[in-house]
Amino acid sequence: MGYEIRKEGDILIVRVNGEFDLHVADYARRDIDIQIRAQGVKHILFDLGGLTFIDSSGLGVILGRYRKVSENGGRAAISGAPPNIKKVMEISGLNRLMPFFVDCASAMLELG
Amino acid sequence: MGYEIRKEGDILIVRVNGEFDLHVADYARRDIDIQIRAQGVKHILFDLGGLTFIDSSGLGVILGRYRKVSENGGRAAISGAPPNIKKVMEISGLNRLMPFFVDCASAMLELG
Amino acid sequence: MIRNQMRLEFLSCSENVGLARVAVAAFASGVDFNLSDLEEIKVAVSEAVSNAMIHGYEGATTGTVRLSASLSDEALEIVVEDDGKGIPDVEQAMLPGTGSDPERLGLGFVFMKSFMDEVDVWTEVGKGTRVKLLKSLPGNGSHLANL
Amino acid sequence: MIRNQMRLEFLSCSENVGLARVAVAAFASGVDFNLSDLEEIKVAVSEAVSNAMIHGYEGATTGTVRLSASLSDEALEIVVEDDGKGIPDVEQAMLPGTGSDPERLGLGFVFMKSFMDEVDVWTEVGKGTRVKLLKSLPGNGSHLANL
Ligand SMILES: Nc1ncnc2c1ncn2[C@@H]1O[C@H](COP(=O)(O)OP(=O)(O)O)[C@@H](O)[C@H]1O
Ligand SMILES: Nc1ncnc2c1ncn2[C@@H]1O[C@H](COP(=O)(O)OP(=O)(O)O)[C@@H](O)[C@H]1O
Repeated sequence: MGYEIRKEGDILIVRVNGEFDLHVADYARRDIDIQIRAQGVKHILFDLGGLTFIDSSGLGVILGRYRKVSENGGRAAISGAPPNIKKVMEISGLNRLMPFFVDCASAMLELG
Repeated sequence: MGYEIRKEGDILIVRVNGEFDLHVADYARRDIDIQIRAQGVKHILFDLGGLTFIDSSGLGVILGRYRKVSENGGRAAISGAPPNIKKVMEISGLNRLMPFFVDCASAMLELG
Repeated sequence: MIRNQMRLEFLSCSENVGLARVAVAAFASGVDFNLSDLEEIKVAVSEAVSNAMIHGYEGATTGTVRLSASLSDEALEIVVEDDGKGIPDVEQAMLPGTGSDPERLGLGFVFMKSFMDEVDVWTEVGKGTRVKLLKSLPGNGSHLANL
Repeated sequence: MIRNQMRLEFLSCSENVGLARVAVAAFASGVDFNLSDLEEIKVAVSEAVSNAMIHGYEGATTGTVRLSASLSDEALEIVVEDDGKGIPDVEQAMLPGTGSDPERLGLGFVFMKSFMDEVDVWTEVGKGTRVKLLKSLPGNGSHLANL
């Protein structure tokens, strides 16, 4: 449950576990934005390997962070999304805005 | 979920998986009694290795079958009960009526 | 102060016992109960709801069972209610092994009492039964509630 | 014919969105929906309940959200209701990306419509909103319901 935020080079890696809904969204949005500023990162990677559920509140957080880093010339990516999560993301069109990678390592290679 | 009933020698082995509550109890009671008669078994073994929950409705089914086989000189045993299940059984005193075994094989040795 | 609250109403068919357990577990998931506390709460809820179905409505699946849960800073309080036949002698009913059905252990109330910090019953014959189950929050002196 | 029925009421705080999902999933577990159907139902419920909290009650945690579910031989019907601010223009609100909040996708209704067989909204400004979500049971011609 919950999420972990860490920095590698100029990438902020956000791992979200469990259910990414309204309840998690409110906290996650705030914490990620604080870290983007504090860590001075350029890109953001959402590691969704431990995610079991997402709805439009969770997707909204991802989209909002995508916009934020894009404004500063950075990029956003998704890694490890399980099939059911990927499906919801595809309906939302988020997959047309940012690339999906099978795992964290290959996403890092691309962003880094 | 649910339960499986099979026969080995003169032992009826009932494996209950998932949650053993009122809903499962009604069906399980009937099916086990049918099989005790049909298979002409003497002893009964409840294999609880896949159980995640039990309450007094589930325990009632076990106690009732214990009584049934006892009346005909048979014995009843429990195997593989996870710690949380064992705790509930101990409060019920069922552990003073029938032996507990770590797994199905050792229970079979004892009953057989 | 009430921190959260829910009410759940369902038909008295046995598949809904699991629904009641799952709802209470989800409701209590915000509290740092340990796994074994949560297990015990589930057993207590299961007993109260099963009693409403088996005894209150005598197995009829058309009755309504009401469950409410509220969370304060001190405790989780769960109330299970039926409009069934009621209990003529509550004291006697709460003793172990005094149930009416040989296929039942007569341990429902015993489990509720061993697993919760407080169990209260209101009942009226022909009207229904209301069982209140209280569990003190971790670090809230649950030993005191047992006095 | 109604096979099962439940009603759940809870406070409009965001931790209860999970409670609503879990209760509906447990309620629907008797039906042989496949895993992906169940996932989709959970997303739809999550959207309707989140909307009641964010938009209906504008984030206040003291409102009450009511959810009811009933199961017939043909379909699972879920109704999510709030006594919040209501929607002035439903048709417009149901279009993708027309939400008021830049942090939201405006896809709540789009998800409900893609994942359920029927979505109906009743609303009155200043009174509240009621969203009915219907999912046909497997083998019950869910393709027809989409016509
Ligand atoms: N909701 C209820 N409505 C009517 N009678 C009840 C109710 N709950 C309990 N009882 C009575 O109290 C007795 C003891 O209940 P309990 O300790 O749960 O044991 P059991 O359910 O195994 O009989 C029951 O046998 C029943 O007669
Ligand atoms: N229960 C509700 N009460 C009031 N307004 C609502 C409710 N549900 C939806 N709305 C309105 O409809 C719009 C579209 O909703 P939706 O498609 O879920 O997108 P989002 O929630 O991302 O904005 C919302 O922005 C809101 O203005």
